[in-house]
Amino acid sequence: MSIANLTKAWQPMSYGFLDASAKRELRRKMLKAIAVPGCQMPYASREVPMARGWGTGGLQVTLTLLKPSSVVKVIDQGADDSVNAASIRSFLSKVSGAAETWDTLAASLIQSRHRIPEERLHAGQILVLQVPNPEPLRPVEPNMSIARQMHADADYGRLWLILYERIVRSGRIMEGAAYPSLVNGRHVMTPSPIPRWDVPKLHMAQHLTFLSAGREKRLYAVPPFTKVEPLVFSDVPFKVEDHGALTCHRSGVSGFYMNEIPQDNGGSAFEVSDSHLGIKAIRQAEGEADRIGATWYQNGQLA
Amino acid sequence: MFDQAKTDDPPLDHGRLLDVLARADAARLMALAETLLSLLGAVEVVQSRTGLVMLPMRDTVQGTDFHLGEVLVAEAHLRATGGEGYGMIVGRDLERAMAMAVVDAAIACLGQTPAISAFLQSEAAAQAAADTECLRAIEATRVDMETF
Amino acid sequence: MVSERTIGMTQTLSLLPPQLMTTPPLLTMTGVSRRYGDVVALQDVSALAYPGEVLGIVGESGSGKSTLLRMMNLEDTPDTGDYRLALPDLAGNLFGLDRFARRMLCATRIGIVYQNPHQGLLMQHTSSGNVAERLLIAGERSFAALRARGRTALEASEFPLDRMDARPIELSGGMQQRVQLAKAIALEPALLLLDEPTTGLDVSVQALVLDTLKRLQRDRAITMVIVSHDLGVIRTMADRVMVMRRGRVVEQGLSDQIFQDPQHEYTQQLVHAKL
Amino acid sequence: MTPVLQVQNLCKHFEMHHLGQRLMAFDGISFDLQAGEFLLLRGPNGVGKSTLLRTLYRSYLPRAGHIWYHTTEGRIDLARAADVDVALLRRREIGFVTQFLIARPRVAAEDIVAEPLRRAGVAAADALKEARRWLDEFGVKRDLWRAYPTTFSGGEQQKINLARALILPQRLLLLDEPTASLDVGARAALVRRLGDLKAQGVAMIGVFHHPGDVADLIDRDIELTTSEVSEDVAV
Amino acid sequence: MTALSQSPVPASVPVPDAFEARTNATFEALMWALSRPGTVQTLPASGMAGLAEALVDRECKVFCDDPDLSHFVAFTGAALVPAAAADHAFLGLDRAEGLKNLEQIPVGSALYPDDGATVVAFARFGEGQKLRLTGPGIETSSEITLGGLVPGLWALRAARSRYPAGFDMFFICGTSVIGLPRSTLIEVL
Amino acid sequence: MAYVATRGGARAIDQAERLYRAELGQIDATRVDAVRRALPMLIDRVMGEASLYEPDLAALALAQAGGDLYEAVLLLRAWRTTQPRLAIAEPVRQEQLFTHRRISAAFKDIPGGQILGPTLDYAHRLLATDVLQGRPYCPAPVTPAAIAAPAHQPSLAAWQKAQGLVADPARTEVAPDAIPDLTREPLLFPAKRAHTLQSLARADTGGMLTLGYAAMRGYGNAHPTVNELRLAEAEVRVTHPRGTVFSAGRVKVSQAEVTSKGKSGQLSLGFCATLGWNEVKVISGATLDLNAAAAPKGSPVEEEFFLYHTEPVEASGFCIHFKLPHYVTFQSSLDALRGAKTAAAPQSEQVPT
Repeated sequence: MSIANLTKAWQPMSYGFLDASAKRELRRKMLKAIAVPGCQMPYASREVPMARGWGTGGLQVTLTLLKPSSVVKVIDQGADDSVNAASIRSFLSKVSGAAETWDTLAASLIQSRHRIPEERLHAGQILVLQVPNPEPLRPVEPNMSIARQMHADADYGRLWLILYERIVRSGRIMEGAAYPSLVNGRHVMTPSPIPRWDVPKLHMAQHLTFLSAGREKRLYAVPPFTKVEPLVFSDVPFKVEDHGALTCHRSGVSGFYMNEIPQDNGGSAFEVSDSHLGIKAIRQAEGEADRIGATWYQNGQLA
Repeated sequence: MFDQAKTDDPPLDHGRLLDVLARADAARLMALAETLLSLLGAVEVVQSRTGLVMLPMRDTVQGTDFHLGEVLVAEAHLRATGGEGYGMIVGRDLERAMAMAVVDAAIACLGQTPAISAFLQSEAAAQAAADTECLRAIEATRVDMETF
Repeated sequence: MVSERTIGMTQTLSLLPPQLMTTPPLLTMTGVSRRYGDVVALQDVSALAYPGEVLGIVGESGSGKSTLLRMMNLEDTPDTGDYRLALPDLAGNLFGLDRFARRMLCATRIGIVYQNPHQGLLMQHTSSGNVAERLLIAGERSFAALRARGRTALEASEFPLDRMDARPIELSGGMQQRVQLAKAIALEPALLLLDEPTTGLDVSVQALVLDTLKRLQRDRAITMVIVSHDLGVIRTMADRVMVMRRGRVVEQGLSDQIFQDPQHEYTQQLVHAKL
Repeated sequence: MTPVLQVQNLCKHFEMHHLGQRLMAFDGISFDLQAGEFLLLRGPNGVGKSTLLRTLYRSYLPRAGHIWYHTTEGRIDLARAADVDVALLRRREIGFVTQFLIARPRVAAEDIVAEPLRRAGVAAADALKEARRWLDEFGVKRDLWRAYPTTFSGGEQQKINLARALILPQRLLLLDEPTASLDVGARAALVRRLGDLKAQGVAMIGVFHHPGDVADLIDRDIELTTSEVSEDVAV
Repeated sequence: MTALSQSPVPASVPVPDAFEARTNATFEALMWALSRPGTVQTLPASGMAGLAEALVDRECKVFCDDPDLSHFVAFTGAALVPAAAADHAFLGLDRAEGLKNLEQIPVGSALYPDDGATVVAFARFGEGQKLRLTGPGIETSSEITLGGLVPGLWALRAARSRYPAGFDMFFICGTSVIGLPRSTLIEVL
Repeated sequence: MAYVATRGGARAIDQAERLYRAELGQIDATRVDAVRRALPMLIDRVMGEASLYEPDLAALALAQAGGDLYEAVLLLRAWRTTQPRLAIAEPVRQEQLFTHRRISAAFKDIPGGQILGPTLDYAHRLLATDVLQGRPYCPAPVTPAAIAAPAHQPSLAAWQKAQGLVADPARTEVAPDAIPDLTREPLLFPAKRAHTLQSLARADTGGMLTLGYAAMRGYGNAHPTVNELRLAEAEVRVTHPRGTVFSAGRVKVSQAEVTSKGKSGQLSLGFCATLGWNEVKVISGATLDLNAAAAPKGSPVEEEFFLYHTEPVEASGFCIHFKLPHYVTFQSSLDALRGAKTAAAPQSEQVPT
């Protein structure tokens, strides 16, 4: 026996990067977030090996959930091969041994920035959305303490007021992404900066969604089968982006959210934003047995 | 070199001896620990790891305690039949921490044997000497205000 | 119930309880006391307001009249005291309600107009939006209805409709008070609280605002409590008057009696100073 | 037959705190008043005739005594009745007619006159029709009906005031020099209206500078004598 | 996908130790239990200790009415506190005393719903009181039966719930766990 | 052959990282050791901002980031997250500091004396160009004094408090476990003093200098005079399982008080301390602390302003996150914008008014 063999080997990194106490804190807050859907739970938000603003909030939730048998998909702007997505995905597999996938149907855990995949998520899947600014009330109340009190009071009159005045001024609601939505009839949340197109996908969904803001140190959740209702007037219906009739010039699919690519001739071409859906479509067209799952939208309409 | 120390000095109290062990010369500490290990019998390692110690400070203006930041330390904790031993040192040298824990355990089980006592005395003296040397250099930078 | 009325320092005359008035008071406040640190803001204050009645509260600044009004609007809770409104589905001491219930009650059943429009209005939002906010809190979700109901309330407050989408910050003080008033009456409240609603306005504008209030009171029979240090305003508006000093009610009575035959030394001073 | 009003040992004085004085207005006044009876208060200026009227109306608080007023629901002592009861009676059955009008800006003459009817629950159109009838009766020119009385002459204001005060039939009318500054036509209209009301059973107590104007209506009179006593009050 | 050979991250595939694997699996069961109230999820080990090691540490205040478990909880570094101060409470809800403790448990506030405690108790699944559940995580409504619980529990829960304030419950039966978050409306049938 | 996406974000980022790291070349223990020995002041700055004291890891972070300070701080902060917190040490007290340098600008002489310690304050800033011509620069050794300086020095502020020159607020004893910790709880305003001082201890040196300098130049309320500045070593006093408190070793700390004449005829003091030796940071920080009390809302010396904006990881992260693609949200806004344009003409028909 010697000092050397009594001493354990130095473990310069925990499994899944986060140390056990960081994971426990996240677990506690994730449970509270599920218990009060849409309510922002403050958490310590540790530093992770990525700069703040690059998905550090989502990363902490994902790292807490990861295990070797996880199958991880990461998208940024809908694309698996987007630089930030590729970077996060490879980090996740490296620190956890989890498998990587681009296929929405195969993933057990999907971390996303700004999109929800077009294929329907199923029960048992977890969607982790990266959130830059979790506070829907910030445009009407920059002071965080007062905004917190407004959530406690369910005082959303001023949020509605903004929508009212948008219609008064512009003739329609101008909110683009991050459309404020009422969760479980009680808390208004920012559904991360996903386009309006994706907001209905959260309503009474099969899957579990976590939303986490690392820099702002808040996380919240939408459990399965939870009401998520965008704030709209009864006589001014919620409108998603006008992409239902567009066709992807690369894969030929239509009726999904598109990226607009400005062309040299002054016009625009469109490509499907959910890149792997496009890949599946091309493979199908080439006669391969790559199955596209059920999608939330069919022929450009919410099914 | 242990024979240089006077063995009739009173034994150090627990806090003081831990201070000395934590600052002791790594090689000499390890050497002592290796010799003590065989005397301890079966040893269970409870903890051998690095981790963080949050360091607070007291503000001199309002007396508020606040956190300066964290210090990386190496920690070792072991149980022997006759008692437990603990080591924690600033830095990430896990073996040094383990050696400290072994010496601490040996003191718990066997008391301050002459070898241990001699080691502690000589290390304490060496540490004091190092501090004195440092403080003499510092004293050299004192501005003498009463020279005009 | 016999209300003790202190007359001067020398005698007391007991008034009988109501005999003919069979409708219970809309507002009943009893034994309200409130201290802020060492300062006694209210000391054992009681007040009644009957349906359709205008209760005036007069007193110099610091007399506790505005604090009392804030209590009526449930913005503050006294150290002791009981507050009830005779409304359907509303039993018990309102001071016992939690924040949430208070907010809903104030949003839907109580309207308030503050002296300072900044306190009652979102200055950067449209005037119609300010009224709409109140309707939104109460659950109105039709844009068309918000417009229509907002317009009705603004019209009733004699606000020029061609300016309904202007922001209060762009409007005159009198117009701002009309927006506050429209917001306060948008949900047809049972109780309208007015805290120095015309103070700081030009005399002519002041008269117009009071006139609007009078008209509203006549047409809608809203119960009102109006606080003012201005005796003229109270005399014009109130059916009954409470005189406050140093957190206590020193005298109360029918408006004409208080002004023509004030009993308490302090009230006499007030009235003489005015006349 | 039960009288409308029974006044017993009514006493009124004013305490003026800033002077440390008590000013006696009247003491020991007692009288009954029957339905349809017209009582004239007489006495020199300053003797307290108006003060008595105002005390009966409860604009002034009596010092002692009783003012029993008989309603269909029983009798009530106006000297001690709750404020809300007094307010209720003033709305329903006790009127007070003075020569002073508290006009409000931006309210048309006809609306001011119609207001008591509106408050009594009469429909707007009917109230307005009745108001115009009375404006006409008192000789207010038609083109003034929609105008704001704040700018009217004293006489015209007085007509508006009378029309308003008398539009709603009351059970008890207190008349405080209503004929002062009225022109001949209006005075005649007033006397006609008072006569009609008396015939309908309205009890009236009046103070008139020229009692001759209403000589035919007077059933009885009370002479008030000077009882001015000032005493120092310990304050 | 290209290997990022130059990135200064350990090249070997990390493997979780037993503790990491166990706490990860425990949490996953708890997460789904709370996400789908009333469904039975499987824990990697029976008993409450697994929940304690997955959830609590020196940053927590724990109430525990079982001395053995208290000893284990103390080892996690959590402070043992009275029920009224606890953020996690391990309770015996098979006896009246448990109900008294539950009466004290913090429910948080509308301002800080996360101050509402997590309550863990043993129960017997598939027997006893029939409950109808509705709310988030449940598509329409579902029914469960929970036995071995003191009468008055559901009335107390209802009385203390003031959504979003409230407490969240896990019931354990062997290695099975059922979650009842405060968002679930419970009708006692 | 299945269709394979060829756009290759993964390949691009891999190659981009290689390109960056190619410039830095091989990193080995020798280089890390050289960085640690050659750049102690930079190491201290990185440790202070990362709020993690471990010179070897700070040197590694600097070597790996090629000296990019924000990257090095992020590396170290992130690595911190992998380590468990074992304990909270006993609070460091000024009178227990093993003091190397201790000066005051407020008085000519102070109890305990002016000890310059290691400093370049009075050195001529001459480049040792000889070194480039092959002649090594060899610093002359210190000539030690005959007697040793006292290891511990009295507190000037304590003397001032005793003299009634400075307010001496009553302090409440807080257990080390209960000291507010902003790495575990959100920063809310008005901030707890413990949060403010911790935030300053971790803050970006450059950012603090900028805002502190703004206050010194005249955008603050008070002109600072250095009351007492110390460079020292502090013992990390931890607790043995049997309850014995002992020192696990020493770490370098800097501490500054600045002063100006305050209200009610007393001196006001500002305070700042950090891990490592970093004088500019603690003097700037103490100046911000001194000025915060009376700062107007929205001014750079207002607490909320300087604490939010000097957090190095949040600030640098947010700055560089704008390089990330945002085309999905941009598309959504574009859609709303176009919709509004087409709706603008027949507005009243589309929307109930």
